Amino acid sequence: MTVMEQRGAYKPTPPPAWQPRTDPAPLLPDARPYRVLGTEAAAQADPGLLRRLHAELVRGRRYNAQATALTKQGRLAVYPSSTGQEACQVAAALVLEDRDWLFPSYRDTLAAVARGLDPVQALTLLRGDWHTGYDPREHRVAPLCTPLATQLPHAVGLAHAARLKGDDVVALAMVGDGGSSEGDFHEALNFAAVWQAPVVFLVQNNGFAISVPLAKQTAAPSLAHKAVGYGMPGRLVDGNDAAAVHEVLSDAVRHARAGGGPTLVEAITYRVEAHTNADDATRYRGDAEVDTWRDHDPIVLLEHELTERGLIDDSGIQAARDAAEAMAADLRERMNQDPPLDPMDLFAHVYAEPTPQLREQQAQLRAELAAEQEGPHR
Amino acid sequence: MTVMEQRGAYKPTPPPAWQPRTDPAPLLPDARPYRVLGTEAAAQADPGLLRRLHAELVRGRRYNAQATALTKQGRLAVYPSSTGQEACQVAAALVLEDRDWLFPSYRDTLAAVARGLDPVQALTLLRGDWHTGYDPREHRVAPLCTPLATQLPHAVGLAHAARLKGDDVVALAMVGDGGSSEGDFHEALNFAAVWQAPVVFLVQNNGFAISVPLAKQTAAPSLAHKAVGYGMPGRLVDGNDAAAVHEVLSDAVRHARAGGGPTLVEAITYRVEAHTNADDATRYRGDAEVDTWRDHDPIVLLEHELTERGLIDDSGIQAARDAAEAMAADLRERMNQDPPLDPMDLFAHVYAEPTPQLREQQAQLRAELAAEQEGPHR
Amino acid sequence: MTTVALKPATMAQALTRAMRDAMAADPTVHVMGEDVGTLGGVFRVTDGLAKEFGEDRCTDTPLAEAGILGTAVGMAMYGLRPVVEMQFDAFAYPAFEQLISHVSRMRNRTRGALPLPLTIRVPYGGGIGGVEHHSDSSEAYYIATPGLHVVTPATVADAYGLLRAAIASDDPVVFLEPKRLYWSKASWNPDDPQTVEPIGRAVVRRSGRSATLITYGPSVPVCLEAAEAARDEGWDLEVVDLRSLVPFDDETVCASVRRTGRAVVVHESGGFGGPGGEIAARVTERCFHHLEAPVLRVAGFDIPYPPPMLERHHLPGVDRILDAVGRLQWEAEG
Amino acid sequence: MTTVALKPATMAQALTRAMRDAMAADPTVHVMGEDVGTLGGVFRVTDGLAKEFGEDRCTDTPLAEAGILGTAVGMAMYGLRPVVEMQFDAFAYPAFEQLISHVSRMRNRTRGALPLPLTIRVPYGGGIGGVEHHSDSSEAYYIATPGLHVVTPATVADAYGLLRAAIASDDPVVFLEPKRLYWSKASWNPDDPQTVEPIGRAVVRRSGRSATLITYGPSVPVCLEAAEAARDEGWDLEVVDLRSLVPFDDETVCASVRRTGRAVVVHESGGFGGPGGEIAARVTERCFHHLEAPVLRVAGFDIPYPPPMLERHHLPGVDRILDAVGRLQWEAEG
Ligand SMILES: Cc1ncc(C[n+]2csc(CCOP(=O)(O)OP(=O)(O)O)c2C)c(N)n1
Ligand SMILES: Cc1ncc(C[n+]2csc(CCOP(=O)(O)OP(=O)(O)O)c2C)c(N)n1
Ligand SMILES: [Mg+2]
Ligand SMILES: [Mg+2]
Repeated sequence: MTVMEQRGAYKPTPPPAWQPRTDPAPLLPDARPYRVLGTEAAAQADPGLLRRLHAELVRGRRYNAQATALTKQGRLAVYPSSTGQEACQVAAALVLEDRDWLFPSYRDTLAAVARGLDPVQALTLLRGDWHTGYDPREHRVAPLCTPLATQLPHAVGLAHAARLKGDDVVALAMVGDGGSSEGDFHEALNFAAVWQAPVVFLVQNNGFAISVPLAKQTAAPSLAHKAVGYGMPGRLVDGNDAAAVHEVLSDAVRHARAGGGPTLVEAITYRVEAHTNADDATRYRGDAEVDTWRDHDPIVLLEHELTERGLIDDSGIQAARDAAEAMAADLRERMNQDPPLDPMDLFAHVYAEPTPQLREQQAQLRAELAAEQEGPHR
Repeated sequence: MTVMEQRGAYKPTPPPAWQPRTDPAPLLPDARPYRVLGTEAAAQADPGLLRRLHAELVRGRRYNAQATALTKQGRLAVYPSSTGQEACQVAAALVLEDRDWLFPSYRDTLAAVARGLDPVQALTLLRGDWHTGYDPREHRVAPLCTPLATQLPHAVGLAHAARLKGDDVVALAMVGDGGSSEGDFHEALNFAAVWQAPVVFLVQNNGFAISVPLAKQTAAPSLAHKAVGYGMPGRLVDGNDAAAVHEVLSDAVRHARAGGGPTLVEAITYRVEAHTNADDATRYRGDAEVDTWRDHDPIVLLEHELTERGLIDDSGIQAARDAAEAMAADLRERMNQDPPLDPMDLFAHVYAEPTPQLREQQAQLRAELAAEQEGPHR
Repeated sequence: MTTVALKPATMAQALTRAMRDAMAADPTVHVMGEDVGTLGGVFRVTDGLAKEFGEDRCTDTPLAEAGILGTAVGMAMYGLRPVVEMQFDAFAYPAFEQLISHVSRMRNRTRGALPLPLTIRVPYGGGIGGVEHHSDSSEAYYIATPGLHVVTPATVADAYGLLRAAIASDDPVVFLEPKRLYWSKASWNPDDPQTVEPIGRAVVRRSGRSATLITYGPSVPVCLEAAEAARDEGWDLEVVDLRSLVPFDDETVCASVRRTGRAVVVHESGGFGGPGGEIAARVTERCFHHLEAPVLRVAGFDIPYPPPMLERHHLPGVDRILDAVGRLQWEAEG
Repeated sequence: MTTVALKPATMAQALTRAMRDAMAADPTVHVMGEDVGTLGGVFRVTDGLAKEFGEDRCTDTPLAEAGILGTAVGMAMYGLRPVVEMQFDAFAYPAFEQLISHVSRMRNRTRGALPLPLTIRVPYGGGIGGVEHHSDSSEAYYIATPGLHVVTPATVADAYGLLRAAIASDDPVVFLEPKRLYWSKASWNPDDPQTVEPIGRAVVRRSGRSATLITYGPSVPVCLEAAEAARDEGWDLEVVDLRSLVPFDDETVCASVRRTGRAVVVHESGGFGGPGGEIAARVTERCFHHLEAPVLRVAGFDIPYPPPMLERHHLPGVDRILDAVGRLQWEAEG
C-alpha cells in the first residue's frame, strides 16, 4: 500500500492503549536497609529464633576461623571466608524448609553448613580432593558454584520445574555484588519473573569483588533497584542484622511459596577478611574502613540485643561457644586426615558409561600406576 | 580473634552510613509514553524539523516496501522490514551529529540509510554478496548486527574511547525488546553507567521477538524501568510519534554529550509486517491487533499534524513521495544488477596478512576455479 | 494420540515426531527455546508440540541463550528431561559458559549424583543461503568439551532414532541438525515402531574397496554423490557416516580404513582445529601400517563462513572430494 | 621512564614489562579487566600499570567478561589497542560469543575496514593446585576460530617478545599465558632493547635426531625434561616449541619431523578434539613418507580438569611422554 492510499484510509489515532505491565511503586526498595536489631521491630522478634540465630552465628564465625587456619596448614587449597557475613549465611539457610533448595556461590560454604551439611563434606571443593563432597539431591544444596552468577539460572530452572510438578518448593540463590554484573544475573532474574518462579535471589553486597569496590561495579542507587526492571520486588536489608535478614528472606520465601514469584534481596554487608587466604587486601583498602564494619559485627549486634533484653545470659553464650569449639575441634581433626583418593574416579563420572576412549585412557593410567608401584622413575 | 574477645572490645553500632548512590526518582520513566503529535507539545516543535522527518518517513516507508519487493524477486536473501517503525529509524539517524556513531541491529537498515548511507550499500548483508557493504568508519555506522544485543557493548566501548581521547562523540545503539533479555544488554548498560559513557540506548519495543510477545519476554512495568537498576535515566516514548522520538533522543544525546552519561529510551512501536519475508505472522497474532497499530501509523500521525497546522500542502506531500519514488526506482535498478563477486576475497580479509595456511587454500580455490573454467564437471 | 501419514517424510518431520513420541512416552520431557511454542520454531521442527502438550511442556522462553540452557540445567537437576533448541548454530555461543562449565561437568563434579539428561538441539551448517551467523559449523567446540555427547544425523530415519536416543540418554547430548537436510525426504513410516538408534555407532552408508570417505551430517549426501561420480574414475569408494562424534566409533572407522588402505575425512566445518584433524590423527595412530597414503582432509576453509553468494566456493563439493581422492598416491599401489 | 633491574626475571615480570613498554611507546594501548588496576591482577601481571599510566589506561572493569571483551571491541573500533585480561581460562567462556561472532570476524565482515587490534590475555592450564574452573586448557576453542591468532610463550624472553608482537599486531591475538610458568625465571635483561618476536614462528628448543617432540606453552619444560631423561634410553629427542598455534609454522615443524622421522605431540589440553589432532594430521599429510611410525599424541585425558589432589595423574609428565616415544616402532628401524 502506498502512502497516498494510506492517507485516504487512515485517521491518526492515539497510541493503542499502553499500560505499565505492573505498578512499579511496590517493587522499589525502601531508601534505607531494613533493620531489626536495636530498633523497635526487635520487640516483635521470636526469642527462640534469635537464640538459634546467635548460636549459628557463633558457630559460623568459628567455622570461618577454623577453615582459614586449615589453609595455613595446607589442609585446604583455598578458603574464601565469610567472616562478617555470617548473618546472611545463617539466615539464608534457616529460612528454608527441608524440601527447599539452596544455591550457594563459592563463598557460601557456611550457608551450606548452617543448612545441615557435614562441615567436612562442605569443604571438599576447597580441600581439593573432589569438586563437590556431598550429594546435592540428598541435601537440596546445589554444588558450591565458582563461575559467578551461573548458579542463578539453575535455581530458576529448578524452582520452575518444581512448580510445574506441583511441588511446594522454593529455591534460594546466593550471589555477590560483583556477580550481579554478569549477564547470567540478568537472564536469571528475567526468566524468574516471566515464569513467576518461586525463587529468592540474595545478593550479599559485601562491598568488593576481590579488589574492585562497589562504585566501580555499579552506578545504581542500590542493587535492589534492579528488581523493578524485571518486575519483581527489590528489598534492601542490613546484612549484618541477622534478625532483619531472616525476616526479609522469610517474607520473600513465603511470597514465592504462595505463588507470588521471585524477590531480589540485597543485603548490605562487608567482607571483613581478604577475598581468600591468597589475597592481600591491604593493596586496595585501608584499615579504617574495615574497622567501621568490625564495629557493626553481626554477632555483637545480636548478642547485645539478646543480653539487653535478658534473652541470653553468660552461660547461654558460653554454651554457644562451646558448641562452636566442639565443631571446630571435630573439623580440625577430620580435616587433618588425608582424604581417600582414587585416580580411577577421574574416568568414572564423565558419562553414565565411560566411552570406549575413556576406557582406553583409564587402562593406560592403571598401567602407569602399576608401573610406578613396581619400579622407580625410569 | 575469638567471639569472647570481640564482645569485650565492641559495642554494636548502627550500620556504617549507607546512602543510595543516586536518587532513583529522576531515573524512573513517566507512567505514559511521551507524545508530541496531537498534543500541546506539538506547537513547540520546529516546523522545518517536522517537514524533514516527514520526508524521511515517506522515503523510509518506500524503502521498506521496495526492499521487501526485492526479496520476492530473489534480489535479497532476506529483509527484516521496519515498516511501522520508521519514526524510530529516522529519528535515531537525525539526532546524531556527523561525528557521532550509530550502532544498528539487523532490522535497522533504514536508520543507516536515513543517516546517509547509500541504500544499496546498506543492503549488502541482506543481498548476500558480503557481510557489510560500507566502510563503518567513513559513515560512523557500525555493521548491521545480527547476534542480538552484542552491538551494545561495542557502542559503549567506542563512546568510552572517544571520551578518553577527548572527542565530543556520542554513540546511539539500537536494540529490540527481545534483545533486552540478553546478558549483553545488561552488561553494556552497566558498563555505560559505571563509565558514564556518552551512549544512548534505543529499545524499539515493537511488541514481538519473532513470534514471542512482550509478555513472555519481560514482567517489568516497562523496559525503560530497567534503567534505574543501572543508575541511568529511563525514558518512555511513543515510538510512532516521530517528533516525540526525535525530542527524547535529542535530549538524551545532549545529556550524553554534556558528560551526563547514558540514557535508556524505550520507544513503544509495532512491527506491522512479519518478522522477515520468511516469517508467517498469522501463526502467532491476529489482524485485529495489527490494525490498531496500522491506525497509529507514524506517517499518518505526522502528515495529519503538518496538514492541520498548514505546515505542508499537497504539493509538499507529493514532493516527498516523488523523492521516495525516485529513490525506490534507483534502488530497484541498481539492485537488479548482479553485484561483482570475487571468490578470492574469501581469504583477503581474515587477517591483515593471510596466514601460510590461507595462502595454500587460496591457491587451491584458484586452481579449482581455473579447472572449472577449462572443462566441465569431471 | 493422532497419527499422521508422513511417507515420504522430511528430516524436520522425523525430528518433530521424535520429540512428540518422547513427550508422549515420558512426562518429564520438556521442549524449550526461542519461538518453539506458538510458532513451532523457525524451522518448524517443534510444530504442534505446544498445542498437543501445552505451553508448559513446549515453552517459548525469553530471548537469552545462556538463560535457556542455564534454566534447563536447573530443570534437569530437578528430574526433568529438557530438550533445548538453539535457534541457529551461532546463537548457541552465548550459552557456552553454561555448556562448558556446567552442562558438561555436573555429573563429574558431583561424582554422578547430579546427571543432566539434557538434549541441546543445534541447527548447524551452511548451504541454505543464510546471512552471517546463520551457517556456522561449530562442532569443533563441542567435541573438545569432555562430558558431552555430540551426535548428528544424516538421514531421516537417523534423525528420529538418534534424537529419541539423545532424549533418553542420561547424559547431555549436543544434537547437531544439518539445516540443509531439514527438507530432505525419505520413505519412512513413522507409524512403524521405530528403533532408537544407539549413540556411538558409525555406519557404512556405501561399501567400496578403493578408499574410505569418513564423514557426517550435511556432508554425507555429498560424499555419496562423490562416490557415485568416482566410479567414472575407476574408484570404488566406501562412505562411513559417523553419526556420533563423541563417543567415536573407532572400530567401524578403522575396520573400513584397514580394508581400503586410504581415507579422506570430509566435513564442512573449518579444517584447522576441526574434527577432521582428530579423526585423521586417530585413524593414523590405529591403522598406520595399513595406510597407502596419508589420511587427507576436505573441509571448509579456515575463514569465517562466507556470505550466501560465495558459500558454494567454501563448501566441500564433489569435485573437491574427488581431487583429494586423486591425491591418495594411487601410483604407489600399482 | 624508570627502569628496574629484573635479572633474573620471572615470566610474570616479563609480561608486565611488555605491557609497560607497549603502553609507554603507544598511547593507544589500554589494559582492562577484572582487578587489573589497583590490585595489579590476581597474578600481579599488571602490577604497577595503573599507578604509572593512570586508571584510564589500566582499568578495573565491572565483573562481566562479555562486557569486557565487547567494550574492548568498541574501543578498538575507535582506534585504541585494548589489552584485555581474562582472569582465568574458564572465565573467558562468557565472552565466547563476542570472541567468535565479533572479535574474530570484524575485519572480514568489513572487508578490512574495521580491523581489531586487540590482545586477549588468558592465563591457562593447570599444575597450580587450583580448584575447578581454574585450570582449563581452552586452546582447542580458540584455534578452531578463524580470524584469531593464538600464541603462547614458554620462556621468559618469549613472554616479552611475543606479547609485544601481540599488542603491536593489527589482528586480534589470543595470548595464552601458562599459569604455572608465571614464576619460572630466566636471566633476562629487560633493559636491553628487546626483540619483538614475530608471531607465527616455531623454534627448536633442543636439537635431536631420534624423534621430535612437538609442544607449546606449559608442556615445553616438561618435554625438555623428558628429552634429558630420554638420553638414558638412548634417544636423542628434538623439542619444537610452537609458540604460535595460529598461524602454524608448518615449515619448522615439518623440517624437524622429516629429519627425525618420528614425532610425538605433547599438550595438556584434552586429547580428543584438541590441538594435537590437528598437528598430527597436518604433519602426517606433509611428511607421510618420512614417517617411521604414526605421529603419536600425549595429552590430558578427555575429562573435566581434575581436582588439585588428582591433577598430577592428568597432566602429561615425563614418564607418559617417554612411554609414547617408546611406542614409536623403533624395531621397524633397525
Ligand atoms: C565468571 C567468573 N569470572 C571471574 C571469576 C573470578 N572471581 C572469583 S571471585 C571474584 C569476585 C567476586 O565478587 P562478588 O561477586 O562480589 O563476590 P564476593 O567474592 O565478594 O563474595 C572473581 C572476579 C569467577 N569466579 N567467575
Ligand atoms: C543471540 C541471538 N539469538 C537469536 C537470534 C535469532 N533472532 C533473530 S531476530 C530475533 C528476534 C529479535 O527480537 P527483537 O529483539 O524484539 O527485535 P525485532 O526483530 O523485533 O526487531 C531472534 C530470536 C539472534 N539473531 N541472535
Ligand atoms: Mg562482593
Ligand atoms: Mg521486537
